[in-house]
Amino acid sequence: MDFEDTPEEAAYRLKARKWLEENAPKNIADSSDDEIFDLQACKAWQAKKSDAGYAKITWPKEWGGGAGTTIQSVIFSQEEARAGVSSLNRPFAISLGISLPSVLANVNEETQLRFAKPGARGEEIWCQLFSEPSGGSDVAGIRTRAVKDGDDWIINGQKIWTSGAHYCDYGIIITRTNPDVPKHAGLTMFWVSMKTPGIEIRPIHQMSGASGFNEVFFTDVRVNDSQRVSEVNDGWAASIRTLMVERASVGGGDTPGGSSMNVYKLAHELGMLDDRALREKLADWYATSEGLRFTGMRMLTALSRGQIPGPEGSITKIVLANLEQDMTLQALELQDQFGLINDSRISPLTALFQQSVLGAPGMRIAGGTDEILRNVIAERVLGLPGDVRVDKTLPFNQLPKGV
Amino acid sequence: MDFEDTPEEAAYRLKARKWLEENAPKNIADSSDDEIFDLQACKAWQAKKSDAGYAKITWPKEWGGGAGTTIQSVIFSQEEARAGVSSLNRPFAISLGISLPSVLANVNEETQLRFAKPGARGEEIWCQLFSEPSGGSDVAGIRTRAVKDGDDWIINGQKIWTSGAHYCDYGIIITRTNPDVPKHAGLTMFWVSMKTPGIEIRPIHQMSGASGFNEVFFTDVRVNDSQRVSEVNDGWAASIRTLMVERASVGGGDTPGGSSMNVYKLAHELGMLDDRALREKLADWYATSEGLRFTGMRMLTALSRGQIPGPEGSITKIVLANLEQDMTLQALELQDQFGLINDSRISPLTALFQQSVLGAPGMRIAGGTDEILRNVIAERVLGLPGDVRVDKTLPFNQLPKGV
Amino acid sequence: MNLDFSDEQKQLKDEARKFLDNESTIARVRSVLNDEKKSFDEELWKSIGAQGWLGAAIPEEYGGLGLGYLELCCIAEEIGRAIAPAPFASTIYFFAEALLLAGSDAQKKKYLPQIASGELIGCFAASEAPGALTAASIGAKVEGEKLTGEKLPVVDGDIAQAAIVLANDGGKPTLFIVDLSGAGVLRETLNTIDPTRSAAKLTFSAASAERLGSAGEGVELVERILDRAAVLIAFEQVGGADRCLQMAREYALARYAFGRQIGSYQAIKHRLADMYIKNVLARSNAYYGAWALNTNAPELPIAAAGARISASEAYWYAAKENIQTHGGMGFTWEVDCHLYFRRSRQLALIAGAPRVWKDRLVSQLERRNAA
Amino acid sequence: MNLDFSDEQKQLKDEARKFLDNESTIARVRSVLNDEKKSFDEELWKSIGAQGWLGAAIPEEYGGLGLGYLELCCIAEEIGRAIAPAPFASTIYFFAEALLLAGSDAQKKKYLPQIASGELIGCFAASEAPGALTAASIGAKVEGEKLTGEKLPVVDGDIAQAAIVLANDGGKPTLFIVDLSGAGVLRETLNTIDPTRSAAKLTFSAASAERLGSAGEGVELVERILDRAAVLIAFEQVGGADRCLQMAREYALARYAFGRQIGSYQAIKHRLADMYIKNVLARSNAYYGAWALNTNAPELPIAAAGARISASEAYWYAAKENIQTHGGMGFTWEVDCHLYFRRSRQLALIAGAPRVWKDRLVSQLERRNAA
Repeated sequence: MDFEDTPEEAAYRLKARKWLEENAPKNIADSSDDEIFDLQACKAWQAKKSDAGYAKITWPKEWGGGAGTTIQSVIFSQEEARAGVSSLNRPFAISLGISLPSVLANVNEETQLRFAKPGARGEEIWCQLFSEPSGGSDVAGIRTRAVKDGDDWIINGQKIWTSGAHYCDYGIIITRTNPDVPKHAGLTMFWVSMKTPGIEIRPIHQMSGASGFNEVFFTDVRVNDSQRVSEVNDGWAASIRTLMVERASVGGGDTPGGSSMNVYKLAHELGMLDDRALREKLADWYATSEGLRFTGMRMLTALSRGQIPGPEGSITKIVLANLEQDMTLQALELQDQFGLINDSRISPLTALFQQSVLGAPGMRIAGGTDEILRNVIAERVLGLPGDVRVDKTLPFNQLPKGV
Repeated sequence: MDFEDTPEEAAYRLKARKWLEENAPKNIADSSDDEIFDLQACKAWQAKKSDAGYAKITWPKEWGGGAGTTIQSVIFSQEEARAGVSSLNRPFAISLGISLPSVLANVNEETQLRFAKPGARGEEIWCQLFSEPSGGSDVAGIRTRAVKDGDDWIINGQKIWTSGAHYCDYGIIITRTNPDVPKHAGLTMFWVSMKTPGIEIRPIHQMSGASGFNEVFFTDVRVNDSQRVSEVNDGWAASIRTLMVERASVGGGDTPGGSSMNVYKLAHELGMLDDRALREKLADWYATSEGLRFTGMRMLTALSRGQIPGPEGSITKIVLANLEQDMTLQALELQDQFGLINDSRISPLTALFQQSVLGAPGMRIAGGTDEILRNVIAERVLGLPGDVRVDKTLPFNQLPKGV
Repeated sequence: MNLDFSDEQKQLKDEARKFLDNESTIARVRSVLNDEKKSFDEELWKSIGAQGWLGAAIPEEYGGLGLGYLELCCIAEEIGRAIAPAPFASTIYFFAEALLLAGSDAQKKKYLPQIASGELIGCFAASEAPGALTAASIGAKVEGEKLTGEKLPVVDGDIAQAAIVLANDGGKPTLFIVDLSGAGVLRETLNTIDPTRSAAKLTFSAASAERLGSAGEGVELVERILDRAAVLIAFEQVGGADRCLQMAREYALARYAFGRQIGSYQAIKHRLADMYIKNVLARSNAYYGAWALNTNAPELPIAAAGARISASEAYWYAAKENIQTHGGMGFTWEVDCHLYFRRSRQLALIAGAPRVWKDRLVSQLERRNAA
Repeated sequence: MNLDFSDEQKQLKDEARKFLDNESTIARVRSVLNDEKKSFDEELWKSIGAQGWLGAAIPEEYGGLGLGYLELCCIAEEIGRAIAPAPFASTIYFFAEALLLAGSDAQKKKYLPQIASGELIGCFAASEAPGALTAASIGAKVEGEKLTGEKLPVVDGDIAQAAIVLANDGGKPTLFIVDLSGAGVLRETLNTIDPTRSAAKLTFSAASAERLGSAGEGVELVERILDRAAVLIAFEQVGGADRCLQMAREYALARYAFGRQIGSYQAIKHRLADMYIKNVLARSNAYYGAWALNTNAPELPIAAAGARISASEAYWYAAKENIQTHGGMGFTWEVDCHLYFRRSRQLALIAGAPRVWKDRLVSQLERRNAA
């Protein structure tokens, strides 16, 4: 056991580091807010990376990728973080992590060649149009309709929780094309230009003040049958692959103790590190954060050995979100009445945790709720039986519906 | 708001206290172990109470009761505790709290008169023969069969978790009389003498060392149709009433802080009360214990006002059991390596908590598991829908079965 | 045994609930949330005053109704359930209670009738920094009846006409009444976690200050005021936590996933059962606090701590799990869950964090056991 | 990145598991549980010795296999999974480690080969009372190479031939090796929470004692031994916790209630998911501990604390919720759940309670941050 690169990895890292030193933009404004970035600067950097084989490293060269391995992709990310340019990747995270891979996995070579390279270069950005207000965790409960009209399909309905819809060029959408069969059987997937007439985008205001998610309304939006990504009424299998990508993560912070050390610093500043009640909690948080970090390293170890990582990564998001909620609660309490103040001029430390305490509830929900993630671990990892399902056999339009 | 008796209650209390001072046995050996008592002394005291109207106070005089109210019954219990004779009630707790009331609620007047008075006087003790190994939380999953044979029924099967079976005279048993219909529809209830040939009792050894529960085996046990307590195949409704009695409780300790004060005393003795980590936990435990105590008082208030107590008492057991598990864990930890030692000569304080740490897992299960109690609160108190049931329509003998 | 409210008190509570359902609507709460310049709902405050609630526990001789604290607890629960955007706690639980505890007859006669009539909003300015209040930690001081120093956060400090201020008088912590409309008072509204309840930083530069109680009695009085306020705030918390459970329950019944009401899944129903459990414990502890407050029992410090610890835990759990039960909509601005989440934090912090109260509770147990 | 065991190490682990499946059967564990006079399974101990495991991390020059600590971690995990009723931890993690850390060459030559060959059972006797070890808290003392005092609880103290004892030497805490078969040693077996692992009270009256390490170095050496033992015990805990999850899973699949496998209910499946989560965190922390132990890294104290905290939490949760998943049968003597529950407490307490380790961890963070 060690934490070293293999000789090949070390050579790759050295090359990447050197390239970054020579090419990476300096003095990127460092915002902790995922929604803040300079889109043009990001696009310029993405194109430059693509030319050098550092954009979407695991893709083939003809797709604008690097023809590399997953571990190389991880190494390059680490080096980007070291060079302080990670935030330039923000607009492409979903596009290149989820949406475009889903499209490319399901279309013919011609369409692949049309979309892959502009996507890898950041010239075209893709969003994901899956969730709906009535669906939530029940992702297959799609009500957005697509109705055939000659060579076209007419889409009507509403999507929600679409990140970055306002700056995206294309989207991958799942629609209901047959409501008379059980719900998983009547879905079809399309790609759609976000400039198509009839698409309206409205940002969602979150309790934390953030508004990176959007509602996207479709009113008589016309797409050609050539934009179909799945077979007619067979979109569910394709979308499942996408969800698996979304819910997995190789995670945990990169620094020892992760964000538990922010609470440590707060307590240090308040002169409260002697408080044994806090010390016990800090130790628990630290050990949990480290457990996630080392779990991530175990996943990387598998990649480095050319193996497929085990299912352990499935614990990351649920642990992180609940840890965050617990820590920020306590961080406010540590400051007593001052914990109220959400004003960085008066109490910079508090304002930091104030934001997190308002953000944590969303973390426990977005990208798979605690409950769904526990189901996934129990069913897919531990092999326990699924819940009794009443929605697998009834036609979709006969299922009971609520709000 | 106050904690005082009404004038009527005060008068009753005074009378009871006086009677106890004059009549209660002195110097009862005080064991904290529910299984330890002197049966003959208990029976003698019970008979004496019955003569004076203090046994089963809410029952009519002709049943050996006191023709009194529930609140009078509570007051007398408090006074018995004050007089140090509560432990003499131990052998009758289930007999008079659950089993016999279930019988009496379902039989004709003649049978009532036959059994009520000897039961109230403690001359005859009743046990409850409901649970089965394959049933568990699914109480209706009864496999013990009763088959009609002329005027008799022949019972074969196994019951479990029967408290006090070895000293009980009678039992109330639920059996399956029709396996070809859905499971709630084929049950019948009988009373049975524990001396009937074919009944064998084996104590269950628990992890805590206790053995108050028993397995009871029935091999061709013959009961007369006159011993039938319910209509044929209609025993479920009667047993539901019994379970409701069992799962409700007016509880919480009688002293401020309940058993959280045991941990307080331990910490005091160890000189660890300054530990803020412990202080925070102690405060939580104390507040929780007090919350239960005051919840009990709110139930008593309703009784005192002649009202039916609300559903709040349903929280008592689940809270107590989990509190106990948490507290005893921490109490062992407080003693570091000494927490290992289960030897009252060397470490009397530890040995106390050692016993509790081994007993707490059973508390979370016996008399309704945490999970069943949460179901009950969610469904009966909050009115949430039940789970999807696959066992309500299929004939019992077609249901899938496991271990 | 009589640990419950009387029928009359329950009726008062029902009426308060109906009144606030109409007057403290979510639209009103949001009008304060969304308007940075609005610190409270003035119309609501006036209508609360018109109900006579402000004088519920103020004796008749000082212009109140003289009903008592049990009635005030009933109103507090409904204020909490309605997350009313009004300076009720600051004015009644803190300002009025300070006067009732330590005021001279003249002081009571001057201020209490103004409070009862709704003319005067009061606030309580003890905090300057996180941590315990001691002579050494208090920077504010009074010399020659002139107050100098900073106080923050002061709940409702930006809208109150008068404040109770803790300051050193010749090095001894002492309470003072300060007219905030007088000279030498600078107010600055603070952003807080709950914009529906305002808070301010107050800076005093030789502001006129009138002593309340004896010199050197300040810290002890603050503790006694906090004990009393903690019980009343616990009722607000119980009301809010109850409302969260009700919201979660309604949503769990109305929302379907995988063809079933989400309330039929154990993950949801067991969580709601846990909410119920915590709410029952909190309510029972609050009732004991109400008794102790109403009878001024020696048990009040323990009862207040138990009520505050239990109610803070219940409201936190109910507020965060109400969001979780609502799923994606739960963390949006447009759905109301976050209003209760914010208020749960505000109420848990304004009278000292639960961690501080846990320590206080054990200290009280030590005192009791030593006695 | 290479935070995992090698293929060879994994193979060793598989073999160890198979071996213990056959040799450390539940029947054997129960034979120790049910026989008050039996402190360990001697036959099992001999067969473990015959495998060479006792010398896994003992250098070849002292009669060991000299494989290393990663191999020992693999074996420890399987010992834990099998809840083996044998003095493996006392002899290897404590006694042998103390010698390797502080022993003279002569001492190593004398004792280590006996350990590796299975001839010698060792134990570790530092504790006398709850609380921190300091010169003032240690009652045992050595004068003229003669030890007097009491030690308890000493795991395996009733069956060991030799003990490492912490005692004051001229007022300075120092470690000593004591031959327990010599004069002046009284042993008394103690009842403990886990009868499958024995413990004793040792009373020394002028027993011969041989100094281990320098005088005054005792407390520091104990800390270093505990760091090393904590990592190895964490692997035992991870193995035990994994076994509990496996048992709960099997029962959840086999048991039906209301016509369905109980594993199809969210109350059960989400609990098992939580077990899995804690077990993964514990395993990952243990791996980091293994690396630090194996490389003798400066991070060892932090890594050991993290591993112990995480593994203790995981095993506690898995052991108690395994019982809960088994329902009524879970808390009977005849079903095996309680064996793991007992062992989870034994392992969490023998090297100092998690609460002590939490403090140690934060102290280490303070040290690191100050540097």
